[in-house]
Amino acid sequence: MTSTDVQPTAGTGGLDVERIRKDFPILARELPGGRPLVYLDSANSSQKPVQVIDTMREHLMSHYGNVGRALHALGSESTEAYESARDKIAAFVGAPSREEVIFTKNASEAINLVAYAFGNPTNTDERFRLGPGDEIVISEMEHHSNIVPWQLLAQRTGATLRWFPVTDEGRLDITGLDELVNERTRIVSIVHQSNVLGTVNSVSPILARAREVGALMMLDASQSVPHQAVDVRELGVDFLAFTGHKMVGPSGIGVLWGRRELLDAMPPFLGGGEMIEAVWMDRSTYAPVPHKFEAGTPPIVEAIGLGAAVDYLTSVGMDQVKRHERALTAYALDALAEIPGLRIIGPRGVVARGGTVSFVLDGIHPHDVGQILDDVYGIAVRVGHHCARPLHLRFGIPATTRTSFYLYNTTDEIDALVRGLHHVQKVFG
Amino acid sequence: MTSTDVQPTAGTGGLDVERIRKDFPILARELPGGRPLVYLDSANSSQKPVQVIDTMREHLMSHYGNVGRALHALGSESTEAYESARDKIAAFVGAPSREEVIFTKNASEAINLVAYAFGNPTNTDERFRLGPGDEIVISEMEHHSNIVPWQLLAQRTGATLRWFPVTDEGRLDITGLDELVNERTRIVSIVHQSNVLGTVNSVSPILARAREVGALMMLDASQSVPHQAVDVRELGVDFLAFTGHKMVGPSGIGVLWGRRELLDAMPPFLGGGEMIEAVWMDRSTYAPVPHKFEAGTPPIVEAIGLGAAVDYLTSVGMDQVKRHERALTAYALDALAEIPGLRIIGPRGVVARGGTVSFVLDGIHPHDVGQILDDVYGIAVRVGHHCARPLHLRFGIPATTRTSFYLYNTTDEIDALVRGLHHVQKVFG
Amino acid sequence: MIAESMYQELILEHYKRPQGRGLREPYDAEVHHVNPTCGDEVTLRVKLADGGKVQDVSYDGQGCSISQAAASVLHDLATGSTVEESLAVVDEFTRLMQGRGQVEADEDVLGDAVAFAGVAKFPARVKCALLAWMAYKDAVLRSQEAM
Amino acid sequence: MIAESMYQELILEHYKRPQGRGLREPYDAEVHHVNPTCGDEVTLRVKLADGGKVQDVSYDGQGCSISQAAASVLHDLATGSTVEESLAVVDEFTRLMQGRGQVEADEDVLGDAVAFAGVAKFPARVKCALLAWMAYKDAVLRSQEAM
Ligand SMILES: Cc1ncc(COP(=O)(O)O)c(C=O)c1O
Ligand SMILES: Cc1ncc(COP(=O)(O)O)c(C=O)c1O
Repeated sequence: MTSTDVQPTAGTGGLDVERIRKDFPILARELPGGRPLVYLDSANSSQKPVQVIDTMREHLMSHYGNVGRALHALGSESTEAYESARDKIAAFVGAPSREEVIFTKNASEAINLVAYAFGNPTNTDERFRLGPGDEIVISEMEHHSNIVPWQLLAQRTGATLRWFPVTDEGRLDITGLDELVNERTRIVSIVHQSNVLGTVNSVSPILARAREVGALMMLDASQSVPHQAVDVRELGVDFLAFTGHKMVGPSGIGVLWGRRELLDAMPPFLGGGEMIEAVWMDRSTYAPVPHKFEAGTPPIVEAIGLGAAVDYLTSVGMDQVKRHERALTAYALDALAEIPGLRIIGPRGVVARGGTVSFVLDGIHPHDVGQILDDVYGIAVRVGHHCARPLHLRFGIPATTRTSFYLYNTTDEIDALVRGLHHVQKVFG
Repeated sequence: MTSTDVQPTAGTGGLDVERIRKDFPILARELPGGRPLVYLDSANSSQKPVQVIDTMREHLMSHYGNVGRALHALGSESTEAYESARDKIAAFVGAPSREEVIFTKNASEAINLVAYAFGNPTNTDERFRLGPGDEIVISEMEHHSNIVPWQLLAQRTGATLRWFPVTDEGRLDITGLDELVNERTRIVSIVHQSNVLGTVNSVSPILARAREVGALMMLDASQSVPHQAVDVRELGVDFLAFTGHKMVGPSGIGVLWGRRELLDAMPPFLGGGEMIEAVWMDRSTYAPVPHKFEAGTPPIVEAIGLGAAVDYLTSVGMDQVKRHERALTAYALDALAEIPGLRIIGPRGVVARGGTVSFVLDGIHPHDVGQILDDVYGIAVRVGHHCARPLHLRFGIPATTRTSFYLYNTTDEIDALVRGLHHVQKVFG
Repeated sequence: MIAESMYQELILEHYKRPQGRGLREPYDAEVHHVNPTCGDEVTLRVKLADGGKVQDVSYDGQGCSISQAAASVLHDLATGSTVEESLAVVDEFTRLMQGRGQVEADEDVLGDAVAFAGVAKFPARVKCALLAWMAYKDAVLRSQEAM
Repeated sequence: MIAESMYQELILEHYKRPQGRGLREPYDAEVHHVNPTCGDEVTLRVKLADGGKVQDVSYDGQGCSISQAAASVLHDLATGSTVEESLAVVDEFTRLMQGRGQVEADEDVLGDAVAFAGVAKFPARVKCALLAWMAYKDAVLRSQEAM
């Protein structure tokens, strides 16, 4: 099989995958030893279409200047491109206002930004007060980026970290919701779509309870915004974090969306140029959001690239993307179920789950699975705990093999994976 | 004058500027209205050579994968490129160990990272203890990015912020050194080269005093690393911050260098994927540096681009760059001195100063100067307080016009500036 | 030569020969507005008269040609008109300035202030043009409260 | 087919039929090492004998084929040799593993362990290969302290 043999296949919802694949030059690449590339690791990081790559290149070649600070032609062109990327991203997630879109370097920074707003001794807003006796609620299926910032916060402030357990099927167990989220809870931060299980969590029951007790709610949407239409007004949460590199955008750029009144009430996080209104040696006043949270020279070209990524996804259509991935996921779940000794960790059906499927093979360590798949077939999957070690501890396994799909994947690639897994079993059988 | 008329000129130290300019495609650009571009705003952000742009593009086209986490071919290629960029940057600033080079999103994040290490209640290392009675020392010539993080720290912890004044000539006034840096001082953070005055500060007397009293010392090298050979061992300080976009590298990437033993002793800053060793729901252990401070997916392609930038600068030779800029600065200081009503803010000679010259024109507001220069001649300078408002307050002026030079500038461009300033005086005279 | 479209002759005229500059008595309200990012400042006084008229707008300040000329033009337009008319001009001027160069100016309403149309294309300068005008709106409000 | 160079027949053999696996008595020291990033674990015991000899290396653990095979090969090489010899092998093995595939292996010193040369090209797997070997070094040190 060569990569050009990879064809779009019936049953994937009408996306012209062949045309889409042509936009992603890397997919046609041959790996050392003449292996074709079968890229099934988009939950880790997605590939980038030439439209994104060329937008960035073109900006660097002809329009680059620092943003905000410069009056000259290049500065204006860069500022306009950077701020119009903000408009695009605001529209993409249905933000009521463009000022609510804050550029960070990745989703992790976005979550840390919110965590650092709590328990700051200089803060005067009741909603961000945090100390001993107060509680933070996360879940057992979180990515480390939605665990460690809250652990650090709890350690700094003396607050208590609590979490939702996960069921054997890989769903959030909210049977204890009313006890877990209570009058002491200040913030609930939950993943929207799990990067291991594929589970898409239902937000509304948790949000309703958070509202009841006056807690804020944040969603880690790193794995949902790339794969389905997300509308912050519909979701109704207070904060949303996501990351450029998983949504056909560049590295070095992430987004925090937050409600304007909350962002206004939060203390500054990073201090520096561009986030100020006026500075004296002994005190400063701060710029209105989003700039208050964008200290220093931002990832200018990266934000512009993310704007192009959002244009690309919009032109394909997020509903189309979702439908395509759902078809691939159904196909993969069926095909993997037939491999003897293979156990899927996470929901076995396509309801309320995305195109990320993790599994273990009896008696074969995921590292060996991943390496043989890559070495022999050029199949890129991720192996390990996928930055979700507590979730793996929950299932009593050190690691899983994870395959994840995006708009450019095909059922032929899933077939290649299945063939590869059979070979792995032969080698280590 | 068209941009192709801009020739390297004698007296600029033997750099083949004409060849260098060909590497920077944007310099050949025509602005709207047929204006050539005269880019004299590199202290704000530098332009990028095609070598950097193409390295990034090539990586995105053919080698991109997430770093650290992936075993597969693309993941390995990306990790290797990313980590080899770290090697290059370590070598570029003479870091004793590559693990001391931490990638951030910009210089501002690097400074905030160090500031947040102080006064953290979870920290047990004496050197990073900070509270009421303790003092932080900066200077009046700092960029906001080396002021606001320390103000915020002082506010959070109750420590006192103090600063070196600036002389009328735009030099650091260290006559009060022994009183200012004293037993209560925990950290001294000073700019290496001022982004307004051009002043290059002498580090050793301040460092000697800091050592005497047991304080740590940080240098904001955002404006020095791009323009002269910097060696952290020679400097002898504890921390050094700089930023990619000012040194012919991409946006979205900065660097913190720090002494290994200090970095090891510091508490984590941002929590998330990649900065951990092991995570349980209620606690975590952290990866060794540099990863401890690189939470989440880092600016992968940006770091790789910065590696290419460092290669580019090294191939030209930092001593050559410095000599060229010194010649341009001497030429500019002479030429500007002849303009009636023009007052230079900063050293009038080339000793211990870099290629950044700020000035005021009698009775004409810098905004008007900058706009006419740009609109009529395509000359890009920066106007305003250049993120150094306290310094401008010190000189009793709201703003200055700043011209700044880099390896691709020519004396012809300085001539164009002088002609432009004469025209400005005619318009507003 | 894009500048020609921003630095209209009229703006340069008002900058070099500002109308009504200086702080005068009597006044109903005085305000001080600052644009912290560029340091432009204006102190502005308003004196209202009977019949909803604006008797005097006096001001002092420092800043770029745009901010100084805008204050001068404001003085000319507001002094002697009714509060209501003048606030309509402020609104139209604000709309024009914030239109990113996409908004068609209503010359009948704006009068001389239409000369600033070109400024709207330079987001960084819009604040300069608006400084005195926002101060005026603020001062009128306070004057009315004081009455 | 790069894999062939890493998954040597000898490695697969040791993985499928590990030598000396299981924890045995008597022992002078027991250590437990974990590779937190991938969850690989090994518990390892060392029993030293007179004349600087290694009497037994017994172990149990879980992990990938590389980590398991490396423990098995270690058992074969260390048991019955002198402490000094075995530590020399550990050093050479470590040098090879950390050489990013650029280091020439000394087959005379390494014996069967030379089969792991291909692993050095995969930085992510180097820790797997070294896990049991580092545990062994640690256990020997503790045994000597205990004596
Ligand atoms: C002296 C100095 N320090 C710090 C910075 C901040 O760098 P960055 O904007 O990349 O964070 C700059 C430039 O903006 C600077 O000139
Ligand atoms: C669910 C989830 N949250 C957060 C992150 C962190 O994103 P980043 O690495 O871009 O900070 C990731 C991906 O790494 C993720 O999958």
